[in-house]
Amino acid sequence: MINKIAGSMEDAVADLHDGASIMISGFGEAGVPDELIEAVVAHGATDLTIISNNAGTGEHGIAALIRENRVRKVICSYPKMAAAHHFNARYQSGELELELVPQGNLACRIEAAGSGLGAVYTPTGYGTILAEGKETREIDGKQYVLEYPIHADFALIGAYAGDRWGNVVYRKAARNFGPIMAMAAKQSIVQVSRIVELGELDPETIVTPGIFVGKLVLGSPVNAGESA
Amino acid sequence: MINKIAGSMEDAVADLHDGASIMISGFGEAGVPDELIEAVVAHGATDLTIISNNAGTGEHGIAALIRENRVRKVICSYPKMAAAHHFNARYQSGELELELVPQGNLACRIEAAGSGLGAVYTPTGYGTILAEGKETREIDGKQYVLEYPIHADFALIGAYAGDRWGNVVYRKAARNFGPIMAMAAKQSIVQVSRIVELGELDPETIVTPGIFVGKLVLGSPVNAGESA
Amino acid sequence: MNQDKAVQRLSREDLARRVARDIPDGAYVNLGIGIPTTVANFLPADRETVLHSENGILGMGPAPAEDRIDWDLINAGKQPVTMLTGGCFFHHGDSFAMMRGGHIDICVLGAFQVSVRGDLANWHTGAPGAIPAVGGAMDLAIGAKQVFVMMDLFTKTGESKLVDHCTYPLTGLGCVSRLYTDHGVFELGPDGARVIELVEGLSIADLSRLTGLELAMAPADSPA
Amino acid sequence: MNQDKAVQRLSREDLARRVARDIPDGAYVNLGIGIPTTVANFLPADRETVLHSENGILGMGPAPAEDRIDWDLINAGKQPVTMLTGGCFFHHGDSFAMMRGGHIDICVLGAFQVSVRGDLANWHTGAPGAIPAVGGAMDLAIGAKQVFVMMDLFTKTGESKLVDHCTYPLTGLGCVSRLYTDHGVFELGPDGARVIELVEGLSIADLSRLTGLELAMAPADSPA
Repeated sequence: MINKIAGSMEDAVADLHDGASIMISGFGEAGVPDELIEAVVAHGATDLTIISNNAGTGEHGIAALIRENRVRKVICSYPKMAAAHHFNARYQSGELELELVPQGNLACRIEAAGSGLGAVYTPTGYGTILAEGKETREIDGKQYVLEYPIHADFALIGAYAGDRWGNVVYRKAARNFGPIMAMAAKQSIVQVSRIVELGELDPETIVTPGIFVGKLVLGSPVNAGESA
Repeated sequence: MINKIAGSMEDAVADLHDGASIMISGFGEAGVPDELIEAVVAHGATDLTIISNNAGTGEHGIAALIRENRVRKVICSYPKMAAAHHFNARYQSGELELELVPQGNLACRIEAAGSGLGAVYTPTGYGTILAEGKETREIDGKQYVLEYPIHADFALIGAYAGDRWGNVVYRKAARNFGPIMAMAAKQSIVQVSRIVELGELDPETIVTPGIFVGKLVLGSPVNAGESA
Repeated sequence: MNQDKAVQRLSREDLARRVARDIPDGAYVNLGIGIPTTVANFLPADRETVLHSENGILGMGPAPAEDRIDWDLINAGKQPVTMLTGGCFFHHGDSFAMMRGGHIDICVLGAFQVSVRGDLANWHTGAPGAIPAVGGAMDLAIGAKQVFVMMDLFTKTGESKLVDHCTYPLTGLGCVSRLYTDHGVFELGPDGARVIELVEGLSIADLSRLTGLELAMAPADSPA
Repeated sequence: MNQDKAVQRLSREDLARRVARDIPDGAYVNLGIGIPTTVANFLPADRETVLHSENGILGMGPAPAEDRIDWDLINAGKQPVTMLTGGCFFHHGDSFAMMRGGHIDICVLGAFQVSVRGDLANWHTGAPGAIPAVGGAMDLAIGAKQVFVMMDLFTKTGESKLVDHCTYPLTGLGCVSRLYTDHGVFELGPDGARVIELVEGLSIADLSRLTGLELAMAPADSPA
């Protein structure tokens, strides 16, 4: 029998290891798997590479991982946030490596990993300092930069509901990077606000099929004023 | 006001022109936009390039276009079908050009077109006669073939329901190539079994957002014994 | 650079109104973070404009009432928004496919500098020690069918932000098709900048002198 | 090649049963068109196996009753199927991402020829005048974590289909990890073929002679 449901946040992140690369979904507060990240802090794994759109703010989430000096490298599009003091301090002291990637290239490199492509030619970034040193090619009169897939050992994903096969649906703009990160990591761990019976999710509307999910764990209710 | 709904099949294909490249969704009978293809036959456009998984069977659909000598070239993965006599005759006489593409490469080349990538490295086909003459590259110890996007002037798509903004949902395995072809064509024309009021489709479960759809037209009821 | 009192510079609001006028009915539009976002306030009610937000929304509506805020429904600037009837959600891969694949009709962006050939610099001042952060800027710059930039034509210290060559780090090459400023509207392209509109009280000679660029009006049949 | 009456060749059904035994609980599996499809009939009821169909289905179930046929719910061989509780639909892009991206645990295919190093030929005889048709064969061959081939070991005219080098056009290079035949089961890899199981009445010497290959049994600790 397939049962991907972990009994606790601790169980959900039990396979983490030092040196792991970890994708973390979320854009703004939407879709950030807060409790899974807290569990990573508690787990103690260090020397991590974090792949996420942002690099954390305040004292929570990725910022807490950086504060605790668990992060070796961040691959992201937008680390500059109000209250990103932990990122700023470690980055400016040279303790933290940053690979800055345009957001759409971050998305398509994650997609390339998930779909087994070896590399893609993308137009984004051509002629800018973010493409410096990268291979380029003119195709049909347009200039492209060769970009390689971003794989990860783990993906931590915030979603809305899921079942024991690992099928998952999201809520509004909290979907963001979740579905594509789930495809690109060796083990995807999904925090949901509701666990439902198998068959309760409509087969037509499942967004992340269970094949892309390793573990599923019940987290806090939806991040919203309005009800779902 | 946005209203993508065409009044008739004839109106839906009115922009077709000689020499056009046309994607046609469907796998087996599922998702084949039969009435739109009939409208193309009636329209009279010729010298067409057809991009589809199959190349038609019997006297209908793509087979009818080939029979009427409207097709210059077929890009597909599987032209060999029972009753593909029209394809077979024109192919063997040399009147019809065939570009045979592995099904997954067909999918990812269509996706590359829809998502604005210049080319992709795919592992599929490496070392086979279908990759002969193509550029290859070893990436991370694995061999890949460079494949270019497949764009089209038009896509003809069979779907289940849609609204005046062009938002579309599909039914079961009739989804197949529809969503990715809708993204890769200059004008996507979608035949649906139901036209619904704007707002009737759940924003969480729309599969093809209206941005990818040029025209929508009411076709026949669902292709099923079982009710939807 | 408004020492000349006769020059009727556009206010921020009028500039947003001017940009909104050029957005046709049924257009799919991405409004960049900051000033471009205000264009939404001036889209005519008789047109249906579908706003794209790169975090996975089409059909984005205005800010909600305080008691209807939903932090799962935010725009690219992380501000709460609403959803119009007919809108939908999708993931980041599909969202940037819309952008990169040329499906968005118009993208409106702010800028530090724009070159006469349409190069854009709007993501990084290049100041030493600054935390670099690009977000979706480079994708927005090169993906849409048309890229509009709206900005003040001059910096606070009077330097022209429309330049021959950008000195700030580039966001995209030759990507801006039209520039809307408080002093006038420009068409940009491989052949350089041409002026489409000038605000009242400003001559093309003045504008050339103030910007240090050789500017000419676009021919009357230019698509304005 | 069953002149030798003592050789207890596996029937088609027993071969499908044998393959099914090696599919673990919870595996995501693609069963190729034709004979491999029959493996589904022998998957133990106490295991949950999730069948993938490349036309956009996970959780594919058996054929429906006549009066429940739905032509929008078919497998890759275009035969009507059903859907298990927990299954879902997706488009061709995602479906082949599952395959190409290494998300499918096991793919079971038929073959014209398989080489001792795991090269696969199963899409085209190369006969002049034949209509070439590849479908998903090349994607299935190279995408899954493990590729099993099931076939008769010999052609009707007695030639071994396990060969040193394929003479038919290739589907994929070095992609088959295990070969299930009516005469025995083989492990394939860069170092060549090793025999895991032989049917009763067949010696490794017989098998080497019949195939024309130098074959050896896998060491006992081999993962069988």
